[in-house]
Amino acid sequence: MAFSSLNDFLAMGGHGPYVWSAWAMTLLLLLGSVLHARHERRQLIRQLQRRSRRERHHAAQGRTPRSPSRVGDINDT
Amino acid sequence: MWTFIHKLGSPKWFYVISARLLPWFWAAAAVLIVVGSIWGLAFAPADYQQGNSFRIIYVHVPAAFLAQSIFVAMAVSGLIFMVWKIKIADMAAAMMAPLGAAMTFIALFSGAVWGVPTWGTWWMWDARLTSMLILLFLYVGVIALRGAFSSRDSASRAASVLALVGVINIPIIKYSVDWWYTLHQPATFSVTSRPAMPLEMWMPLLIMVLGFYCFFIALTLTRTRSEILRREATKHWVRELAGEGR
Amino acid sequence: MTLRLQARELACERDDRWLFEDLDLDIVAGEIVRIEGPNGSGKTTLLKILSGQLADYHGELFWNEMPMRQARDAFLSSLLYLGHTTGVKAALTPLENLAWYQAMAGGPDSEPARLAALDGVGLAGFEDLPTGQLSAGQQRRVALARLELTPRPLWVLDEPFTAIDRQGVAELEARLEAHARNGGSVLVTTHHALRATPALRHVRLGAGNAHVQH
Amino acid sequence: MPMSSTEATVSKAEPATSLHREPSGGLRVALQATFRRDLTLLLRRRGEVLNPLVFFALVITLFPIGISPDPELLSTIAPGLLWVAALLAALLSLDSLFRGDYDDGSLEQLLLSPQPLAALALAKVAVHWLLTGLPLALMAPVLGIMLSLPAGSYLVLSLSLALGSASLSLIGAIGAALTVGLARGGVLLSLLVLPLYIPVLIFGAGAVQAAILGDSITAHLAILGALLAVALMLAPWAIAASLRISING
Repeated sequence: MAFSSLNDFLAMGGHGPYVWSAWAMTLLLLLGSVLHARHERRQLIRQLQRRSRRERHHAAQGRTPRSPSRVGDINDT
Repeated sequence: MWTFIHKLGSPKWFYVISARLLPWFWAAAAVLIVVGSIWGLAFAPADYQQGNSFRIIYVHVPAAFLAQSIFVAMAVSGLIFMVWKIKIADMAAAMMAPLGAAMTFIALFSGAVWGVPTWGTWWMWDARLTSMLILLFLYVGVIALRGAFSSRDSASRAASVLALVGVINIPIIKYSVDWWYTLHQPATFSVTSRPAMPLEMWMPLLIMVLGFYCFFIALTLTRTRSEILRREATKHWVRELAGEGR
Repeated sequence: MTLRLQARELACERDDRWLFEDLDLDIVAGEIVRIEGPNGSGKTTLLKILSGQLADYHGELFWNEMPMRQARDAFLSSLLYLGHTTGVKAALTPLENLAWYQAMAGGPDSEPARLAALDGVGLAGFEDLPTGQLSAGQQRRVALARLELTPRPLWVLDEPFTAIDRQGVAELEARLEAHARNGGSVLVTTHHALRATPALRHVRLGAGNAHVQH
Repeated sequence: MPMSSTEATVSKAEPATSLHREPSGGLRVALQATFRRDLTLLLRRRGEVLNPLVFFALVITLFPIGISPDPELLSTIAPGLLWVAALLAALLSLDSLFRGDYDDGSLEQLLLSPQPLAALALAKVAVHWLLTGLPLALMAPVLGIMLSLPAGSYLVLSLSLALGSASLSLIGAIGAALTVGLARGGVLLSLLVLPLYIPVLIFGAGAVQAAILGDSITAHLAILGALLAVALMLAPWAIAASLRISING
């Protein structure tokens, strides 16, 4: 242990603001990218589910859904 | 070997395999970064010259390493995409770029903050910081170029070419900036130039560097998987997955 | 004379949308092939693939029984492509424009040939005006003069009748037929209905599949 | 003259086999023709050649006004100012390098030539340098006088600019080729290209600085030459690849 007390640790020998701001910015960006990736993934999966539900619904009504991978169709994403 | 590469290049196969690897990389990243942080912040001895401000290098150096590595990884992915037309490579390249820019920013920010107690100023035209700043511009350029095309295929190719041009230029830029700096300023000591660090000082650094690399791999895999869902939304296997809610 | 352009299971995907799939084509000497289809069915894209500008396709292309990748140089020196845009510089005179095309085609530098070609498309007397001062139809004619100036067996023409008057259309149509009679081939997209001749063939794009009609 | 009569001569004079004529002149003829065509085009629109030069002079005028007319101060920053201003002026003209060809369809024809696209692109870049980089290099000494550039560095200024701007044209052409298909590529172009210009700027301005200090300039010029050699070797391929991408945009 390089510090004798918590106060010592937080003060970082007078360099506290600098050390902590650099670490805080790093932590912020790392956490931010994790949260962003998670949010992105959830949203995509929700979108896909909504779409497959819609298609099942169409199929149940006897309408064939237009396949977006075919020509002359606009991708509805 | 070839069949392996092409199999890896198939989005479905990649999706399945990466799902198995992901937890390990996330776990490794979390453990390494937590251990490295505690060790580096609380247990490593203070530097005899800089005191405790040197603890910034535990985020500065890994971020700077990663910033450069990600650009190289992006260019290699671009090359793989251009030569073998493997779409996964392009998806990964697209997902890496923002993280690379973020890492460059961390390196710049921590370097600038470190400058206050050391040089007494928020910004020094130090060779390393200048190179990092240019790297940030290169990242912004690649991201902006990719966003500027309306056709995604063209965007992917253009970004790949630019990443390759950039990666050839990075060493040239680095050497010329180093040369420029020594010409204008007798070398003062910078964030990372220090003779023989004791083991207790560089072990946490090594752990942090490894942790950052694991973080990069984990995040890129995760986001590439998302990108697969986005780009292959019309494919049958993606729909099946979506139906199961995975 | 050999001239054979084949496409096997040609398919083009642009941004996850299939423009066309499973297209088989076999173009031989003496044919005029008209590509048809509604807007956005990929006519221009198909012409770009068949003229070697787009390498981003699935399937295979053969030029004179050789895979396109190997035959590319021979193919390009047998090809004359006229695109949507004319490829004519407004600031240069028709003569200067043609001089560049002559050099690019590797032909001898011959002013009489250029004058004759311009004469052939009804531009006698306009040779030395900046092309920008000519009408749209006349600018198109400057581009069409290349058909005579740099003889190539395979013509790929994207909407060549655009902006041309009725007289010019008839002349151009006659020129395409003459080219086919002489053993050349023409690949063309147009909204204009071509006169039926034995040489004429239609390829329809659209609805996901290409239909080849003889 | 109506088409029917020429058609008759065509079918007589050109039997089927002659349709299969191989290109005889080859690369040299095509390069010369492209070079001559671009030169004529630019000379006919003289504004495009003059604008970067006027811009160069204007920017150099702004600095004494913005900083100070003090000759001593100006002379210390002159090498850098002249180089940065020349670099920006060269950048200004880049956007039009392939724009005209893209708009009127000549670019497609360039791509479909049996000649290698990289070589043809190089001819176009050569014209760009000849009518942008070289005039800037020749003009720089005049502006150097206005900034009280110390005597003895004028020749080096011109030489380093002439050598360096060739690299700038080559690197810039990659950016121009990448953005030519985009409607508003201008600002993006400078964002892509400026970071890549930095090594040239360092050694170019460094050469002038060294000449003022009385140091040897051979190292600087040699490095500028080496940068140009690398750019000459690699840039044409990158330009060709970029043009192929842009044409499909």
